[in-house]
Amino acid sequence: MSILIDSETRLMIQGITGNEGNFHAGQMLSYGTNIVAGVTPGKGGDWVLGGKVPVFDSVKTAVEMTGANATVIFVPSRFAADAVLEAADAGIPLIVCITEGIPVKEMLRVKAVIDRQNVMLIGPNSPGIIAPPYAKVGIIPSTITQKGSVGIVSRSGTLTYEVMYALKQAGIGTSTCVGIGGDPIIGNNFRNILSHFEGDPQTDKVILIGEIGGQDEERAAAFISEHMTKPVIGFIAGQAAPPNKRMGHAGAIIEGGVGTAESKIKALKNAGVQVANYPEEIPDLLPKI
Amino acid sequence: MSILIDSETRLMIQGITGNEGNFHAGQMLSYGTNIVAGVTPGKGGDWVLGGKVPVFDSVKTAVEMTGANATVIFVPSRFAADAVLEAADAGIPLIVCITEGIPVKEMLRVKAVIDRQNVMLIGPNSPGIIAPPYAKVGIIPSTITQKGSVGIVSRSGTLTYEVMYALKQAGIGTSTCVGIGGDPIIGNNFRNILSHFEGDPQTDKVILIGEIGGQDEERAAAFISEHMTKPVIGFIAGQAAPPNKRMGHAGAIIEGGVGTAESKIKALKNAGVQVANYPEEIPDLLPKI
Amino acid sequence: MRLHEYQSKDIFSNYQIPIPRGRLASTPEEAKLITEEINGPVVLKAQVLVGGRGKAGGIRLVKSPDEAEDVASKILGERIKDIPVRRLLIEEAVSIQQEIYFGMTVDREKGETLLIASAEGGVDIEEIARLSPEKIFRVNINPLLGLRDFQARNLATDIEIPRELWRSFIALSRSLYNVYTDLDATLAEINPLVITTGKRLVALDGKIIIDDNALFRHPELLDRRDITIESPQESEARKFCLSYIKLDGNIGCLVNGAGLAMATMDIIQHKGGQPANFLDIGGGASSEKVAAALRIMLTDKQVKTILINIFGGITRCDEVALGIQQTLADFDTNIPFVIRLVGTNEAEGKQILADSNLITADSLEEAAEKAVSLSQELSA
Amino acid sequence: MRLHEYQSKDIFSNYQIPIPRGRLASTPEEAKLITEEINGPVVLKAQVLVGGRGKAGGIRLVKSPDEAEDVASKILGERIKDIPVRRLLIEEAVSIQQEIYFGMTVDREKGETLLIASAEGGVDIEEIARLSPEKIFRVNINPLLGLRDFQARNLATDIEIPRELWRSFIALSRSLYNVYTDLDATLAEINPLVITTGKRLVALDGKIIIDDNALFRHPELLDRRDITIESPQESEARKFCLSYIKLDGNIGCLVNGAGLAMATMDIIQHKGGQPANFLDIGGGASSEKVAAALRIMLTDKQVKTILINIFGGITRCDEVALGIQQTLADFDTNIPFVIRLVGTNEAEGKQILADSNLITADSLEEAAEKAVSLSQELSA
Repeated sequence: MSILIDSETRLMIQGITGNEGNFHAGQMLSYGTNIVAGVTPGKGGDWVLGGKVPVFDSVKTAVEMTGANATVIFVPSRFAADAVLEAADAGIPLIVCITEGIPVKEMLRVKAVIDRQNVMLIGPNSPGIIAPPYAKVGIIPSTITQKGSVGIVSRSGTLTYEVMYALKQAGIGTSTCVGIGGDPIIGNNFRNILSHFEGDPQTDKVILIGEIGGQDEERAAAFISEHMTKPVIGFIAGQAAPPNKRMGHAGAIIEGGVGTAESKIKALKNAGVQVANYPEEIPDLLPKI
Repeated sequence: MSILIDSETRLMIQGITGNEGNFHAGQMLSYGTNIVAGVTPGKGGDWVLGGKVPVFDSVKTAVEMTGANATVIFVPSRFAADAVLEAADAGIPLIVCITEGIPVKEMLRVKAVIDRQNVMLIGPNSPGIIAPPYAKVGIIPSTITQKGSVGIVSRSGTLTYEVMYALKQAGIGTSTCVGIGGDPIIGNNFRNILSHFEGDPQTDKVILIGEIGGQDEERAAAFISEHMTKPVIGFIAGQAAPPNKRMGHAGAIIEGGVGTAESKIKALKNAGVQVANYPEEIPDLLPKI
Repeated sequence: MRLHEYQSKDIFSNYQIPIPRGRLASTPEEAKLITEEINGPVVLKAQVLVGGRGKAGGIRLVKSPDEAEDVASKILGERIKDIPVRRLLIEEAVSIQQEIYFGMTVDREKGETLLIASAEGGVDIEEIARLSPEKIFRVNINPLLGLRDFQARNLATDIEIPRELWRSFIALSRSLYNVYTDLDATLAEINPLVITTGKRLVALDGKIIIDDNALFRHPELLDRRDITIESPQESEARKFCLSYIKLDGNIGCLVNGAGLAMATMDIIQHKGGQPANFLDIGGGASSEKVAAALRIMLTDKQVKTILINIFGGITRCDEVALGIQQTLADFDTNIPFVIRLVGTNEAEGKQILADSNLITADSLEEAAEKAVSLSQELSA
Repeated sequence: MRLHEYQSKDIFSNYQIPIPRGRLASTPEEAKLITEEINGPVVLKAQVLVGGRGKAGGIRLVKSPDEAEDVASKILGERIKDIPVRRLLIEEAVSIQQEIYFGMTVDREKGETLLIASAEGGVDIEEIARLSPEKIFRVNINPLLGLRDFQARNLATDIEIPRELWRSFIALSRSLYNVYTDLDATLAEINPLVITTGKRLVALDGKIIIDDNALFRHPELLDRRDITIESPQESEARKFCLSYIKLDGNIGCLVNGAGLAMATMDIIQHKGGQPANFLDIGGGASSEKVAAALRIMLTDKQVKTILINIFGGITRCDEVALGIQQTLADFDTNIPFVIRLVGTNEAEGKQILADSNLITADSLEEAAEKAVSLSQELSA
């Protein structure tokens, strides 16, 4: 089976009556995702998507009435932190936040709260999750995916699409693709998702798509060498990028030389990970590992 | 053995150079308590109590240098919340806060933090703990105690002394006496301490000394009837007190008729607890349970 | 420390919580003038810190400036539950469509702030809570995170506030929570919070209680403390930081520690007597403080006997004895003192009082029995 | 958004963090005047947002008003690392006993704020951190609880600040933390924080970076944005909310998504070419935005070829195509466009561009190879 989502997922969409939320809700529904509810405060009682999905005023009511067990958030950045907390407070175990532009200070507070609850947050600034052909939660274009046994975890959006497209061209399918989000503070890191893939019978191999900045790829490399039995292919974007505009001396001291493309690639290679030079090289490398 | 403290306890005293801290440190030392360190920021390097106890600038250093595993706090109320957090941050597993007058808002924040750590906080506004003859942590006069098999848990200070004095007059000794503190927000409630007594081989019977306000005695009664095999005697102060100055309607709604002496006595009696009419009745009742 | 309605509303107003237009009047003339300014029906509200003010005639609706002057001249100077009315809040009369209850206080059990709301507010809220608990809605607030908008919105849904007022209700909730935390309150309550016929939310009454332990952070509130209504005994007690509550009995009690003070009152009652007060001298009291406590009791004409119960810990018995000795020297009183001293410096204390004409007791029970029997003899 | 030193110090001063006396000068005459006011040796500091300003001659100690005027006239108008110097901060010279490093930023891994301090501050702090990591002390701050005094005191002990300065250091820590949180900063740094020979703590330099996502909460800071130093390309990019960084190569890149933009640059480099820029048009870009992005690249004289790589998701290929069509109509340019369009409305996009004179590619690899070989031909 896929990880995190499947055909049993009862999905709620926060911000379903907004432009983006509504458009992508339609896409998810066409894909076959089991959308049970939408939430927009003040629009409770409406029905959307051709009368197929009821809208509620609050997550609490939506959960009570529909048994939603996952949510995807499309609300504007000023309200998104509150939306995450509302979902966590209502006991939803999987929260996927697509919204980008949430202030770091807000996310620090949100994370401090939800890390103590039994909640899995993906994102923010994530393209979401797709588990072909069972369910799609987020904005990953469904046309570039097909069912298979390769797990993908990524910090990027379109770069991930590029990789999936290249895989599909080569006839390779995906078990689940998880976009963990491109923001500095995110709910779940590479390691958590890798460990899900490690335990997923459908997944044979894993692709990790990282980029410069932070230390998450380095820590993922340590995790892979200690805990992963399944082969992993890596790709790190940003080798040609100018040195990061560092966060003063403090940023430099925290990173301590870590965070560059070189450092990440080296760490992954040391962990026995094959690292591709560009996205379209991945389908060529995959059969060899 | 006693609960919470014993002769192995390595006690630190925060605020050891203040008047109260210094006086009571001397009392605890005379009692035989193993005092390993004092903390007063800015006085690190001094030695107090006749050169027997070293003073450190921070709890962190004190713990590193002396292996202190319990602390008692005498610092003024404005700094006491910080002192509790400092002790918890340094990993001290038992924190006894004698200080009274800490604002509720501060304590709410402190409690929210330390409840997630592996820390036991007794107080604030507690007379402390005494485990005759092994150790005394706090301000309970040692002259009124003797070793025995009765556990005492109380929200009050001098009222507890009154009970212990009456017991001693009657030749009855104490395993451990724990003052949980008289403030609205305290680290540990009756239930936690009762459960320690239930598991303590030295303790045969338990005395619970409560007072009007809050619901902790009612919840303790429920705990006793569900979990306690050892007999318990109760005393509730405040039967003749004027009705509590309630916290507006909100306070009345929260308490919902609970919180009066009548309610507490009834709850305890329903749980099979003998309830004394006045402190000096307790030694008479004790042999009968 | 409990704030007056007008003080609470001043604060509400600073936090953008809507209140009726109005001002404070100390004289009938002012009441008339304010009513002229408001230019419409007004409500006169006695500013006394007691419950049940409305039912006791302390709230009156009037239609004209002359009527306001007339009614004000009657209420001002009267007493409501023994408290003299010195000030009236004169406010425009608001046309009410619905009365909501909305308050927040400390949830001791959970260690959090609790918001409470009900669609049926007003003076009978406690009755509603008792008879129809399902009409009361609660939200717990993580003290580290504070109130979040979704929580206020959930509450608005629960108590069925019309959608067009959600935004106002959320803003008002945020404001009240800010009042609560900024001022170190242990209670902040709006009852009733009304929806006017013009579809506005207005705080018709307000109650704020400040945590006494946090008052040092709010000197501006200390300045506002209403001391005009205190009795001489209360004022003296406050000056010496004594915890004192006057009661109806005739046995004055002086004790160290609140729990022990209550237990002492309990045993007096158990033995058939009536305590005249609750009085806790706290820990480590000086002889001056003890003397002040005795002065307070000796000036209470109902007191026939005084019971002193001291269990010395931080408090030293000799210091207490000195305070008693001083009082006996200053006052030429016939009131008998029953004294029981135990604990720190007990011997020294007893030595100091050896020559005084006092009744001593070894146990609390004995002390209580003696005090009760003396009080009964003297009242007979 | 990074603030200038003088802006950071203004804020420090509002938060009671001690800074040297001083003011901003835009002309040599002002520099002279300010030096006269200060009446002693002063330091002239060029206000440019680049590192290594001191080593590049942007910080000068002078002894007299005349010297200040003279030096100011030399520095003003010069360029430091290609940034023109338009303003000088003139400050009293402080007599330094010790230079400390003190800063705070986001700890991404722990999801907390991290305070960092070292007894050896100054320009070489990164070198110290690398060679002697034991000299760097760190404290993590729970974002819900905030900085507590004991944490600042522990840091003071760690970096061996003299006891008599602990109180000042704790107050300063609290202030800097408040600056950090109140302003939604992702960095607040004082380097060096000096202990003067007179035993005072003074912030000699200050650096604050504001979270761009939180700028909407700080309109007062947006007003202060320093746009005088932007290139026309940067200014255009900011206007259209394009994420653009100029580089030294000759292949302009227009891509949707930061990760894909970087991957596109990487493959150009991997195939032997050099990207002229990083440019992310973001998600769902309009044709106007695409046209603006192309304008920016076409006005960069180093650009010899443009590679457009679009993977349509939220972004629609037909909208991008319209932007390209418009640009081609507006500009009479010889620069070849290599285009690769995949995803949402790919067919419609290709249709729009069917008649244009463009080089198309099906894969990213093919696009990169074509762009690189064109750029090499054109540079040859």
